[in-house]
Parts: sequence; structure tokens; C-alpha cells
Amino acid sequence: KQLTVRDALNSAIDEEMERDERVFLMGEEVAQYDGAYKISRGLWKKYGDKRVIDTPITEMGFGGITVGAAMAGLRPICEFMTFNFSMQAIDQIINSAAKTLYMSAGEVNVPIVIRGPNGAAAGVAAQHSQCFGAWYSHCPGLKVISPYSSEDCRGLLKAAIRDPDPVVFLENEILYGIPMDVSDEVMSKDFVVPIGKAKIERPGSSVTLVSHSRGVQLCLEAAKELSGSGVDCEVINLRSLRPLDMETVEKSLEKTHHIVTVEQGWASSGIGAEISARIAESKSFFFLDAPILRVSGADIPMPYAKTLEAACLPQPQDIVRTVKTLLNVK
Amino acid sequence: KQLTVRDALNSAIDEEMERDERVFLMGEEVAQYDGAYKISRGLWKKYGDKRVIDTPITEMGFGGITVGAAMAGLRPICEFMTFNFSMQAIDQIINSAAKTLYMSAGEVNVPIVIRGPNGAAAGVAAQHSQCFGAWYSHCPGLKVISPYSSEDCRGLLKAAIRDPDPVVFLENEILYGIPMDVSDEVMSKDFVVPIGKAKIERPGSSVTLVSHSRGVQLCLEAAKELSGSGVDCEVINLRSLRPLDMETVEKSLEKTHHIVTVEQGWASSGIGAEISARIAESKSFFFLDAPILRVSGADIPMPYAKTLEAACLPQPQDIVRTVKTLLNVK
Amino acid sequence: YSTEATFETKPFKLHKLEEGPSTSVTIGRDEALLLYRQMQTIRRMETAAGNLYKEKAIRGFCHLYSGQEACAVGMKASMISADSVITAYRAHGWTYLMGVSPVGVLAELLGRKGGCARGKGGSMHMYTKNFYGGNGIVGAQVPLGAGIGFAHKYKGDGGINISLYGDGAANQGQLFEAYNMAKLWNLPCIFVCENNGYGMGTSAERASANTNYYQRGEYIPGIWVDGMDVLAVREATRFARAMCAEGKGPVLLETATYRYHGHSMSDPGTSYRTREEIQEVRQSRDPITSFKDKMLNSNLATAEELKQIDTSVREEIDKAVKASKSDSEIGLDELAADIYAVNLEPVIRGVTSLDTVKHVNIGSRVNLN
Amino acid sequence: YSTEATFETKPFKLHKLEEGPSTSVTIGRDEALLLYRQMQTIRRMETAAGNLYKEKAIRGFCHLYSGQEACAVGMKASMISADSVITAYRAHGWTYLMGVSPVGVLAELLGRKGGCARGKGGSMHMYTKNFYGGNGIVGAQVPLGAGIGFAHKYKGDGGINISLYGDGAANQGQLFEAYNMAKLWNLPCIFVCENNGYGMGTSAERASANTNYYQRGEYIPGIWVDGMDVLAVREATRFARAMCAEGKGPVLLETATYRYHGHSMSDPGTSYRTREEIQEVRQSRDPITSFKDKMLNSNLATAEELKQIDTSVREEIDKAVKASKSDSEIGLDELAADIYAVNLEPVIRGVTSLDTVKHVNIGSRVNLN
Ligand SMILES: Cc1ncc(C[n+]2csc(CCOP(=O)(O)OP(=O)(O)O)c2C)c(N)n1
Ligand SMILES: Cc1ncc(C[n+]2csc(CCOP(=O)(O)OP(=O)(O)O)c2C)c(N)n1
Ligand SMILES: [Mg+2]
Ligand SMILES: [Mg+2]
Repeated sequence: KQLTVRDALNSAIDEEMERDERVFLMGEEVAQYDGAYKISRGLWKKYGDKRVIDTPITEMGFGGITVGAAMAGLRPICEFMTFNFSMQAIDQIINSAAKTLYMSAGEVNVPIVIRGPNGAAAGVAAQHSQCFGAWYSHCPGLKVISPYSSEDCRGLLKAAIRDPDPVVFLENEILYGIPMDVSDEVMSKDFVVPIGKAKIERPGSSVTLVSHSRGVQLCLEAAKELSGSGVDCEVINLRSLRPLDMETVEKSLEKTHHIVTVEQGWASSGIGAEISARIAESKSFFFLDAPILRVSGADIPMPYAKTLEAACLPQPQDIVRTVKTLLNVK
Repeated sequence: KQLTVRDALNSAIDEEMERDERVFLMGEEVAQYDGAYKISRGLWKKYGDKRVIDTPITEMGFGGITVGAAMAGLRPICEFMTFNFSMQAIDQIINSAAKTLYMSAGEVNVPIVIRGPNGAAAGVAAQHSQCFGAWYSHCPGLKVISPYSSEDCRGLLKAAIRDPDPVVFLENEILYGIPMDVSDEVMSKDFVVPIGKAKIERPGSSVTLVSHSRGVQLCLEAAKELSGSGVDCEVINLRSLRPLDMETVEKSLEKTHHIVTVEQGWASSGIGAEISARIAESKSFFFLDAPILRVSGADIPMPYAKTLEAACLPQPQDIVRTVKTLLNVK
Repeated sequence: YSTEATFETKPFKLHKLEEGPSTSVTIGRDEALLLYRQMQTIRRMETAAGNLYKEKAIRGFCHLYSGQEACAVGMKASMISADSVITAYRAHGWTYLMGVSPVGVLAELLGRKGGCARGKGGSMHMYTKNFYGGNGIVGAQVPLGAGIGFAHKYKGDGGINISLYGDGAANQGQLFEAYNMAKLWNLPCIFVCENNGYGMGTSAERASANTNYYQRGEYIPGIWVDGMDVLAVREATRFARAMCAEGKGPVLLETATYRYHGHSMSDPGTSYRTREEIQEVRQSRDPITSFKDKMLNSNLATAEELKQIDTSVREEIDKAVKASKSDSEIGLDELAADIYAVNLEPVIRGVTSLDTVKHVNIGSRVNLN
Repeated sequence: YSTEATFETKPFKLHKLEEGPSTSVTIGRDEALLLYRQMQTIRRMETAAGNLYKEKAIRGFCHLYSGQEACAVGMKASMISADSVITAYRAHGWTYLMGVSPVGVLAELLGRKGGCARGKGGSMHMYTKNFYGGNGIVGAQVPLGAGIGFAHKYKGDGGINISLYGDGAANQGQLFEAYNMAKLWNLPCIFVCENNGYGMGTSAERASANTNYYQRGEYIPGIWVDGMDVLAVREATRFARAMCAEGKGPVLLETATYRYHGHSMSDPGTSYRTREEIQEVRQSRDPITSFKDKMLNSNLATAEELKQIDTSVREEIDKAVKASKSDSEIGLDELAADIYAVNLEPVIRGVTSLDTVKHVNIGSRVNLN
């Protein structure tokens, strides 16, 4: 059975709204317009004004409103049209959502899901192409999910909505329209994917490729090509950036002795950096047969022009090239 | 000669305002109140309403105003009372300041300095204790400085004000009142410290300690104690977080073969992570005789109570302990 | 004694309202004694906090509410139990009024276990049922409050939300965003600008192009009220609450008040205003003294009775100070408690990768299920 | 021909103003021909852009200004050379008016070297002297504009700043922060709300508790102006500009206008409004048609002359399209150009640590020294 990422997200929200009256969706164009990227298609028609709510273009305001509603016992899903605009509300996300449970010594938890497309889309230039994975996963108090597949999106969004903590859910616009194979189990209303566990998308023995979101797709393509050169890649889909499932990563590394991290965001203090650093301070360091290489977005604000944009984002070829260098394969 | 960090910053602003008419200081309480932390003491009296400007408590607004003024050719110094409040203005810092030169293909550069105390102070709890070093240094287009000493503060702030790019200048409240030795050269009006170069605060041969801001002080204390156990630490003061002076770090590592990163911020995708990752993907990886260990703030929102707060921040003892473990010293 | 008495408040100023609260207010003897006691308790508690700060027993910031007691006490008098409150960092008085004992407040200030946030929040971050803090970021509590108001309406629980902020905070953009949505969706919210004349060292005139804060909700009905008169505040709140409860949407109150101390305890509070100005307010407009005079003049209570209250309040606070001081901080076993309602991290990282801290749950996580 | 003619505008609506702009406006023949040509050029250029988008030659977003031409053209007509402008992402028209050729705009849309940002900015990010973009984040340009106004005043260069934003953006908190400081400091700023009725798919009524945007500066004088009448806009801008220049501080204009296309080219623009609504505006209020009628009726120009302009504009744009299409993208040697005005990074990291890109400087970095 095939399911697009969009439908995976849409059905997850729909089912969780059905399951729990306290769940509501708020954001720009989520209701009457069916969502800027149509993730909420049909939900306003089904649930009406009370539970699917269009906001003015005031991220800081409705960011705060949804966090406040969560403190008061509702289960908001706050959609940012893209995560670039979450910067306007980031104080509410960090200072009000992430820290309140701890500051209140465990009294006021904040069961909110903050979601929307994150990272580079296509041809939208520097202000609309940033990945916020590293920033949000920097901060304790948040759970941060960066799903790749339809299965991830469905299972993890359902888990996020049920989770009593603030969850930042980073989607990828380019993936929205992609149909992917899913099992019957995935379609069950009870299907949830546990937050904090990575998934091995492709087992392999020569090198570990660890990535999240659309990076996983690039890794799978690279792995396919590399298998032609006799390189057997293990591809790990992190799924969650906080918690980060280092157990899965380290176990893989202990088998392959080589690792490359892949992300679309900037490298500096990025996700790859954290994985690299955790390996370098753990006992799996001693399993390394070669340096830890990072493939990432180039250290450049995103340009508009097509060839430049492509050069700023890792391509499967870049992963292939990196792996070959690492393994000394021609 | 002794100079406090506060006076170092104050004199730097004063001299640069004298030197360049376009330089002005804007922020909350910077004028009539002489600065919340008295960094701007005397400047309003000297330069008047035109150049030292108190704002309402509207960070996003005056963040944008100072960035706009920079685009139009002035040289603003934008003070955030603390960097925690810069989150309200972070969209202006990233999307308007950092990215505009690139988006405009090199036409509109943004010569602004964004400064204020960053990271943990004392007893101010979770919303007022965050370190933004990792977030800002994640982003190309910015230069990010995190000074430690009076010399750093004076020389780097002067350099930052003269620099034509947006510079984020992360001070430390705890250090403001500390008098430190400075040479005559530091007191010269022409004294500037080049942005992007680290400083070896203490040469050593057994292990490299690399840190920034107040972390450097902790490293120096730890180094002193460790020297008693025959461990000779090289302490590197990064000074700049972007650019990150890896040349100095790697050179040191190639000598000591051991490295520990020290920071007060959270570890996850932090500054230590980036340093570790750069080492792990470079040739200096092969010089490592042991894992790369990170000392950092605990992965916890900052608690108010004194013993808890102390437990969330690295102490010299923690560095000592880490180094001893790393070097297998009793 | 009189069993009740009627007083005249200063005229309310109105914005987008045909009719305002009644300037003639009646109060019964028991309620009057209660309000008096509440104001005195807050005053005493803040004085104690000030002293503890000077002894360096309180760290960091310590924002006192002395001078502004009539605002919180008057509002609380018109609230029902379903109503909720959120305010900024000047939160000790409200924390007490919403149900935390003086020990719960003072121990929190001292960072002790018996504090209402077990010492983790400190001066700026206190919470209890229907009280959502104690927020340290200027302005941030107002959208949060609108969200709590949204939840009242969504749940249909009959409650309304009161969000308080200062004259300095009144310029924050996020307030205008919250006003707009609250009005569009008719949320049951009272927005309260406690105008104490200064945001830190900046006078209202230097910070706000319009210092008539009751008008600044634009399309939201607004009321200026004498914030030094507990009965005027009670009446204005009653009026505003009724409008909210009837589904008429948000109301904005400006309470004209004054803070006696510096902004926080580290601010002497005399560089941007004169000692005379402070003295003048203390002498002519003090909310407690003037309410005391009203009670005495109208025979609602005798001087003797009020003195007894004063004494009993003093004893209560003295005892609370002692109890708080003899309390201890929580142990390091709670260092990583309650970062998450349901923790999924295998371990919580301490200051090195060698140190891991165990996550536990101590608090009740009111939104768990 | 007449050498000049006088027309009556729709009445202006005023906020905090005793007197407004004159409703009787006079224009000379030459200027009228210029304004007509400017509006036609923008219309044609946008039509060309729409077609290029449909051909998939333009990527990402593409926000067209068709229908709103009178706003920019009318304002530009009252600006002096020291004045500056900043707007949102619906920026093609302004870019052209501020001095970029149609090739400079269209090539930018195509991501080509001849684009005014060498293809790095695209549809939303175009710049030229005194024109600060082209900003993609809703509302962010308004504090920036206030800052540019601040610089005009600081430098005493005689210029004023015009910041434009939409009816959707008008609710953004940062606008209210900018208003407040602009008023407190009397900055020479005209804030312009281009009310085209919708912010994406949300009608003004659903987004704003008060849709009289000219009133929303509270303490800032405001003027409602018919944004479909280029002469009314010109007159209102002249009036507002004079106030700013006299040091009276900011003025707010609301231009009532309409956008014909969807929000961006990917939005059909018909789910939240009817085709009839669009048709109605096109037929009865089109800024170009109605100005043309005015010119003809008053003998400022003949039909023949205007047709000639139309033809010449069409030719110019057709040529510009061709030139842009035959242009190429910049090379990868410019990938890391101009990240910094003065680069201090030893190398710019590419997509792996093995790939480093050389930083170069190409642009003029106007604030370098
Ligand atoms: C966003 C933000 N900016 C700055 C501060 C620092 N600060 C704390 S309180 C305060 C003054 C607030 O004044 P007002 O709103 O009038 O409240 P009051 O202290 O008078 O009760 C400032 C500037 C902060 N906490 N948050
Ligand atoms: C902060 C932010 N939020 C959301 C968006 C997405 N967005 C782009 S334009 C737009 C609608 C703006 O409407 P309006 O201000 O009326 O301008 P118009 O498009 O009508 O010219 C939205 C929601 C954005 N770019 N920035
Ligand atoms: Mg105040
Ligand atoms: Mg609009």
C-alpha cells in the first residue's frame, strides 16, 4: 500500500483529533484554505471552527496562545507555515514551552506539538530555507522529531500528539507529495512509532550512514549506487533528534567501523557535529577505523538560482564521494 | 595595569564612538540608567540623546531598527539587556542581518554589533541563563565573538565595531566586575584584536583545554590544579566562535594528543560538539591518543537553588576529573 | 461596627465603553477585614523578602510588589474559583493570593525544598492551581494568558483569564498580537496593565507614545482604575469579568499604581525618580493606609482590630521566615527531576559525558493524561 | 492636448488629523504620461513573470503586483531622490521604479547573472540604491524601515523612509513596536498598509479586529486613500512626506487596493474569493484603465498616444524577457561570494569537509567604509 507523507500527516492529525477532544489545530491558513501545503486538508470541514483555527500572521502571538492553551490542559497542534517563521515565536517555544515543567518543579507540563515544514524547499532562497534541527535539539525540555518516511510521519506525529511534553516536529516540504510503501500495520489507528528510537532503513556492513528527514532519502540513493562498487552501507534514519538514539548508531558503528553523518542543515554545531562528538567521547571511538565525516548543507545562506542551490545541498553523489574517500575505494 | 571587563567594554565603545560619528548605542536602559549592568556608564552624558538611546522593552522592534540603520549606513551597537531577550529579535538577527549581504549579491552589508551578557549569571533561573553561542555560530553571515578577558573585550569589541559585517558579541555578566592585568598596548586607542583568532592563554604539553568566555577561567583554574599532578595543560581561549580558529586548536592537539572542550552552554550541538567534529573529520584525528571529551552545562534548564545551579555548570573540579580520566592519571 | 459601608471611587476612565463600573462601591465588614489582611500579608512578606535579599539569602533577581497590593487583592476579590491568572516576575503577591502559603513563597525565594517550585524557580517562577506564573520574559505572559483564556472558552468551564503586565511591557508587540486574536475570537480575557510609572529606570512617558494604557487595546474596551484603591479595582474587575463571562470578549484594565522599591532589589530605585516622589505616594496614596482609613472612618473596624491583624500577620510572616530559613535545598537526586513529564532520554547528561543524572518525576504534571 | 488637468479623488479618511490631503489634484501632461507608462510597465512585467512561472522558468514563490500598480507609482511620484523604500516580497514593481531595468528584475526571477541580485535573491529579494528589498518575512521590513528612517534623521540627509506591508502583516506585533519608537523619536517614516483585502487566503475581516488600517497606528496620524487612484496616492504621499520632512514624525497610509492574481503563482486565488469579485474590480476599478480614462477625458493624451506607449512597453518587456532567458546563471565560483563584506573564514565549507569554496567579493558592499 502506498501513502504520501502528506496523507500520513493528515491522517495522523485527523485520527488524534477524533480520539481526543482536547486536540486542536491552530495556524495560518490551516482551516478554510486546507493548509498552505494542504496538510490539514478536510479537517476544518470535519471539525469546524472550534478545533481548526485560522490565525492572523502573528507567530509570536499564536505561538504563545497555543503554549498557554497547553498549560491549561488542551492538546494544541501549532502549525508554522514553515519553521523559518518559528523564529518569531522561538522565545515562546524555548522559554515558555520547554522550560516551564522544570521551573514549576514538575507541576505544569506543556503538551503541545509544534509542527510545519523545515529546512530547504526549492527555489525559495535564504530566508525560507533554514533547518532548525540543531537549534531545537540543543535545548532540554523539548522533544524533537525529524521524520523521513510516511511511516515515520504517521506513527511519530500520532505519538507526538499523545506525548505530554512539548514536541517540535520538523517536516520536509519536498517529501510531502512522495508516495511511499507502508504496511497494513501503519494504517491502523493504534499505530504509533516510539519517540527517541532510530530506524535502520537499510542494513549494511561497510559503513554507517546516519541521517534524518530528507537526508535519509539521499543516503538510500547513495547506498544503492555504492552497492555497485561493493560498498554495503547501513543507513540509519534517526527519526528523533532529541532524544538522539546513540545506541543504534554506536551498535552500527561497532559493526562497520566507519561512519558518515548526512544532514541538509549547516554543519556548524549541527546534528552531525553532535553525533560525531558523542562517538568521539564514547567507547565506540575505539571502533573507528577512519575519521568521522560529515555531509551537510554548505556554510552559505541559501541562494535562489538552481545550480547554486543544488551546490549548497548535499546530493547523493556527495555522499558516494565521501564514502569512497573514507573507505579508500575507487 | 588592571582593567575590569566592564571598563574594557566601556572604553572600547567610548573610543569607537569618538572615532566614528556613525557609531551609536541603542538598547534598554543604556542611556540615562548608564546600562543595566553599567557597561555604558557615562556615555549618555558624553554623547547625548542622539547617540545613546534608551528604548522601550521591544527587542524585535529595536533589533530591527538597528539592523535597518546599519543597512542605511550607520554603525549601530545594539545592546540586549541579556541575550535571552535576543530570542524575541532573533529573526531580525538571522534573516535580516546575517543573510542580507548574500541575498543582495554583495550590495547591502550590515555593519552592526549585537552585544550583551550571555549564558548563566547567578541565581536567575532557567529563562535567564541560556548560552546562545552555538545557535548564532551555526549561521553563516554572522561573526560571533565570545571573549574571556579584559584584553579580549577591549580589543575584540573595537574590532567588532569597525567590522563591516554583523557581529554577535557574547559577554559574560559574572566577569564584568573582574579586574584583569593588561599591558600598555591594550590601553592604546589603536588596540584591536583580530576577529577569528584564538589565543593560547597557557601553553602546555599534556592536554589541550579549549574553551570560550568564562569557561576559559575555569580551564585556567583546573590547569593550575592539574599542574600539581604533573599534568601540563595548554589552555586555548577561542575568542571567536565563528570563525572558529581550528588551526590553533589542531596545532595544539598535534602536540598534546589529548583534548577536552569546555563550555557553559548545553552540550547538544554545542561549541564543543563542533570542535570535536572538526577534529574527527580532519587529519588531526590521527593524532588523538584518546577520545575527545566535552565538559559543558548539564542537559537541564537552569535551576534557581544554589547547589543545583552549581551542579548544572562545569566547575574546575569537573575539568580536573575529566582530564585525569582522559590521561589515566590518579 | 457597621456590617457594611459604601465608598466613592475615583472616576473610572473609559475607552470604547458607554458605561463603566459603578463608582459607588459597597463592602461588607468580613470581606473588608479579609482584603486588609491580604494586603498586609503581602506587604509584610515583601518586606521580609527585601531583608532576606539584603542578607544575601535570596539570589539573583527579587522584584517586590510593595505599593501595588491593591491591584492583586482587589482583582482576586472579584474572581471565581474557575478563573485563572498569569503575571510577570513580580509574582509573590499573586502566588500567595492564589493559594500558596507565605512559607511556600519565602522558601522558594530562598531556594528551599518547601518552596512552591521546590527552589527550582526562584523569585520569578512560582505556580499553583490556576496560577500560571511568574514569567521572566517581559510580555510573554500575555499571549500565554490569551491561550489560557482560549482554553477556558474551549472547555466551557466558566472561567476567565487575567493576564497582568507592566507599563514597560505594554509596548511589546506580542501584546498587540494577543489583543487582536482575543478580540477576533472573543476570548474571555482581562488584560491588566499595572502602570507603576516605570519599566526599570524608564518612565512611562519615555517608553510609550501613548501612556493612557487603558486605550491601547484599540478595539478592546478599556477602563482606567485607581490601582491604589482596592475597592475600585475590585469593582472594575467585577465589571470586566462580567463582560468576559457574557461572551463579549476581552477587556483591558489599567491600574494606576506605584512601586516603592527599586525595580529589583539590586536597583536603589532613586536615580530615575526622587525620594520625594516615593515619599509622597507613601504618605498620600498608600493602598493599605488609605483602605485602613476608610475602614476606620466608616466603622467597619476598630483601630484595635486592625492592629491585631497587623500583629498576627507579622507573627505569621516571622514564623514563615524562620521556617523557610531552616528548610534545606532539595538534593542533587532531584537535579534532573521533571525536565520531562515522560522522559525518553536513556540518561540525562551532566556536566561531562562521564556524569549522568537520573531523571525522576516528582511533580504532579497536571496535564499528563 | 491639455498641458495639465485637475481631478477629484475619493474622499480621504483621516485619523488624528484635522486636515488631510487635497481631494483636488492637478497633474501635468508629461507626468501623467510617465505614470501611465510606469503602471503599464509593471503590469506587463508581472504578466511576463506569470507566464515565465507557468513555463517553470521561475522557481519557488512568485508574488505579482498586478492590480496594485497605482500604490507604488503614486508614491514614487511624490518621493525625492534622498528618500528610501522597503517593502515585502511583492517587490518587482518597486524594484523597477527604484531604478532596476525590467531585465534586472526578470533575470533575477529567472536566477540569471543579469538579475539585480545576480540570481541569488530571486523573486523576494531585490535591492538597489535607496531600496532595501524585497523581504520575505512578513512584518520584518517595518522595523527595518523605521531604522532606515532613523538613519535619515541621524544623518540629516533630508530623506524619509517609506515602509510597505500588507493587510495581513498589519497585525504583526513588531509593527506596533516600530510605530511606538517612530512616534517617540519622531522618525521620518511613512508606514504604508497596502490593503488588498487578503493575506494569502485570509480576508482582512478574518485577520484583523479592526480593518481600518489607517487608524491602527493609534497615536500616529493616518490617512485612508483610494489605492486604485494613482493621483490620490500621489497626493496623500506628498502630504505625508511633507509632515515627515517637517519633523512631525511618522504618518500611516492605508491604500485600498486589490491583487488580481493568487497570493503567489501557486495559489489559484479563487478558493477564498469569487471570480466575480476579481472581475468586478478589473472592470470597475482597475488603476490603469481608470487613469487612462481620466487622461482621455481630460485631453491629457490621445488614445493613439497611449496605444503607442502600450506598444512600446510591450516591446520593451518582450525584449527583456528574451534577454533574461538567454542570460546564464552565475558560475559556482560565485557560490560563496559575498557571504561577508570582509571574510575572515580561512575557507568556506561546502557540503563536505573535503569541499571548500572560495570566498570572493563581487558586490559593492555599500557600507564597507
Ligand atoms: C523581553 C525582555 N526584555 C527585557 C527584560 C528585562 N526586564 C525585566 S523587567 C523589565 C522592566 C519591566 O517593566 P514593567 O513592564 O513596567 O514592569 P514592572 O517591573 O514595573 O512591574 C525589564 C526591562 C526581560 N525580562 N524580558
Ligand atoms: C512571519 C511570516 N509568517 C508567514 C509567512 C508566509 N506568508 C508569506 S506572505 C503571507 C501573506 C501576507 O499577506 P499580506 O500582508 O496581506 O500581504 P499581500 O501578500 O497581500 O501583499 C504569508 C502568510 C511569512 N513569509 N512570514
Ligand atoms: Mg512598570
Ligand atoms: Mg494583503
